[in-house]
Amino acid sequence: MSPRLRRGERPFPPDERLPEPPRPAGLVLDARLHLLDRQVVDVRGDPVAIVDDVELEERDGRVVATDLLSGPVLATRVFGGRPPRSRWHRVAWRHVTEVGVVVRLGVRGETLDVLWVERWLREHVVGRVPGGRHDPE
Amino acid sequence: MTTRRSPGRVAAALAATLLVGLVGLVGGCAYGPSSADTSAALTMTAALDEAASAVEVGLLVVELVDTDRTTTPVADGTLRDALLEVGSASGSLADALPPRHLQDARARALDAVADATAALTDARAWVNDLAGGSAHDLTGALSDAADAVDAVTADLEAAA
Amino acid sequence: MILSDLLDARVHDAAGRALGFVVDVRLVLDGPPDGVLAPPRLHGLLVSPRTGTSFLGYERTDENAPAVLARWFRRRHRGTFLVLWDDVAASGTDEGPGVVLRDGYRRWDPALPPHRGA
Amino acid sequence: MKKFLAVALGVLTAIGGFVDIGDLVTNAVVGARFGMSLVWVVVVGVVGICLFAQMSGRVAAVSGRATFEIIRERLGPRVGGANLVASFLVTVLTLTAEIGGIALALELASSVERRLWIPFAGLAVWLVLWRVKFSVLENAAGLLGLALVGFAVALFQLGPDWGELVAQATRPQVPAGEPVPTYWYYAVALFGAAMTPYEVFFFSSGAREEKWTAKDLSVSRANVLIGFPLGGLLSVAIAGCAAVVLLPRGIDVSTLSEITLPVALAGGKVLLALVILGVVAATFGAALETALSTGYTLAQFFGWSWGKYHRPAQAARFHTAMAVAVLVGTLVLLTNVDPVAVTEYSVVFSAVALPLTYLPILVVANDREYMGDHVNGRATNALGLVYLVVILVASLAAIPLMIATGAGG
Repeated sequence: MSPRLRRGERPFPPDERLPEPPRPAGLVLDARLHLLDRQVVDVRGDPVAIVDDVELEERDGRVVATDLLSGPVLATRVFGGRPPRSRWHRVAWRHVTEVGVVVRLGVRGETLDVLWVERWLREHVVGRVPGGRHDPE
Repeated sequence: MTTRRSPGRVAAALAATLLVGLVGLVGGCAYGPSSADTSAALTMTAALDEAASAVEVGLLVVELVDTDRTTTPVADGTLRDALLEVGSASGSLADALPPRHLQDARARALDAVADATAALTDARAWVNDLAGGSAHDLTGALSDAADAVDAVTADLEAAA
Repeated sequence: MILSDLLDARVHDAAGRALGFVVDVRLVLDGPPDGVLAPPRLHGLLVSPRTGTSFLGYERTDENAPAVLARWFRRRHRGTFLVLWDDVAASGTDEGPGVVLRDGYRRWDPALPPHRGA
Repeated sequence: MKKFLAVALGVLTAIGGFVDIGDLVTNAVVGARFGMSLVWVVVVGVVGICLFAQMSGRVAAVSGRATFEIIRERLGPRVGGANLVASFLVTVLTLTAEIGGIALALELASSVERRLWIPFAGLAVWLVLWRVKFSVLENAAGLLGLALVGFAVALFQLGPDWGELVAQATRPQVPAGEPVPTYWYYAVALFGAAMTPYEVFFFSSGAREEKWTAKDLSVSRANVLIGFPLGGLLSVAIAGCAAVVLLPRGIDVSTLSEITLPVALAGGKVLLALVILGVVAATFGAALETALSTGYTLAQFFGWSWGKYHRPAQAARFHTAMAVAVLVGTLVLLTNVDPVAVTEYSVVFSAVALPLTYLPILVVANDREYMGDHVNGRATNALGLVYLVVILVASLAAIPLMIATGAGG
């Protein structure tokens, strides 16, 4: 069971009709519903990472998302806690070109540091086994 | 103010589980002194069933080889599997600790399974062309072993 | 700050009354573009009396099928409301106080605007 | 014409690919113990896998999202991660069983001991994953697996009392001498054998491998709706052979060699050789599918680059994961565990792990953001909900039944 308020402690009647909020001018995203845990693909459509978390920052009195995070932050979303800032792998929001069923980037994944494990395995293991760099037949 | 699952409920669930477990244990013992007999008899009949199944496999393989319907590797592999089964049956029989009045039945069960093992090894030698004899003789030996196994099984079921 | 600092955090009003948990964070892409898209601005928090199972999305969209599932998940999230970020007085990052709303905050209907624009 | 060929090829590979070591062993065990009285479970399982594969294939073709991407996105990292652990373990267990099945079948074909075949089988599986194109791999394994039709031929040649078999199947009863929980335990096992999670991971990821779009939906639907039921008939034939030959003799199936006895009796050496070839092909094909599925699930959960359409170096983590899974399966078998026993556990745990994979697909198949006009119809949703209940019940009952019956004892 996930945490919840007990029935008697709920401050408001559950079936109350609430007013419609002021309609904002731009695209509306609910982070969990539309952004978190979605696949990030690069400009060619190759998978880069999953949006494991999002970094927010205060700018001119507004709080905005600056980077998508991936890697060790996943473990802390599962088990709780918070990884040290030095271990966040970031993809800057300015690379994002589209948020739909996937999050699309305008750059090649190769240029991003989130892919270091993939690159390491390619250089040191998979690429060295005969046939590793050939198309399947 | 918030509950992760109130301790009261956890305790209740634990208590319920324990209770069910206890009832199961007591229920299991409710047969009284005869329960040990029953369990030994059950172990032994299960082992005899396994041996009976293996002997039937042997009979079928001999028939298939005799009518040239199977290959030597398949026949050999099948008999080896059957031999593993009688081996395991004999192990379970030896391992059981039946009460006094079932000791005689256990001895006969071990004999029957030993006969089955011998008949199956003969069949395997014959299949691999390492022994003479006819399919008829082998079938006879296997059938006798099957009868012996069945007889002990019937006795055990009557006694239990 | 990262999103998971906010998600699942406890929400209280200024008087210390527990209101529920942050089940989602509403972002709006308005303002000047950063690259191709505007950076998502933190618009508000969705607060529900219970956490978890907010993932299926039924509670805030007009998806209705299969009806039995949609009804069940909606029922579980009755009482969810939206508060705007301007109404948030403090958001502690650690176990501390969680999110505290300012006096006179307003609760809004949590449904997403029907057309998400593009 | 081209479309007809595509459907024909797809149907044939679906039939040949349907039966794996799980179906083979479970159906033979059940046939030898319960006759045809559990055939209804195969029917329930086949309808279920048709529904599930069809939905996941449609989601993959229309939205481009394979099953585990959907699971991660809808269930989040915690529940999705728990599902990943469960599904991954079950798939590795199934992979182990399939590699064992290859070794057992080769042992029968050659009389070289199976322990010597195990490393060879593992290596062959890895080599094919490493070098062979997806379409070749899928079609070759499926077509060779068709040799299992030998079981159906055998059943006809045995000339059973069809009326009796049909009566057993249509008026199912728990046979005398078999405890009721054992009957239900094997019902769950058969259901798990027909509806293994890896089939869905493979099917939906395969749609991406072959770059399906909404235009391919009719072909894929035909493959599933014709191929899987025919594959199910093959399963029933395996149970039928066991029911006709092994049940009356009191033979309990615990080895692969016993499963082939009815075939030899009915069709002699030629049919026997054909069926052994079919077993090798079917288990080999399923070993490839399960190994790929281990890679698919991990890669899709963590957002790695995946797929056989890449060179291995372009999907380095995906290929590393598969190689490790094959290695683990091979090493487990080398400890001398009985592959048939591994199979029996793998099908039951498949049933346990299914609900968390099924629910997100059912939900997303109704989401217009993903599916546009291709959302589920009313009939599909009605059936989908019925199966949600069936899958939940089977999953919850599996472990208690396993304990109560001593795994079928």
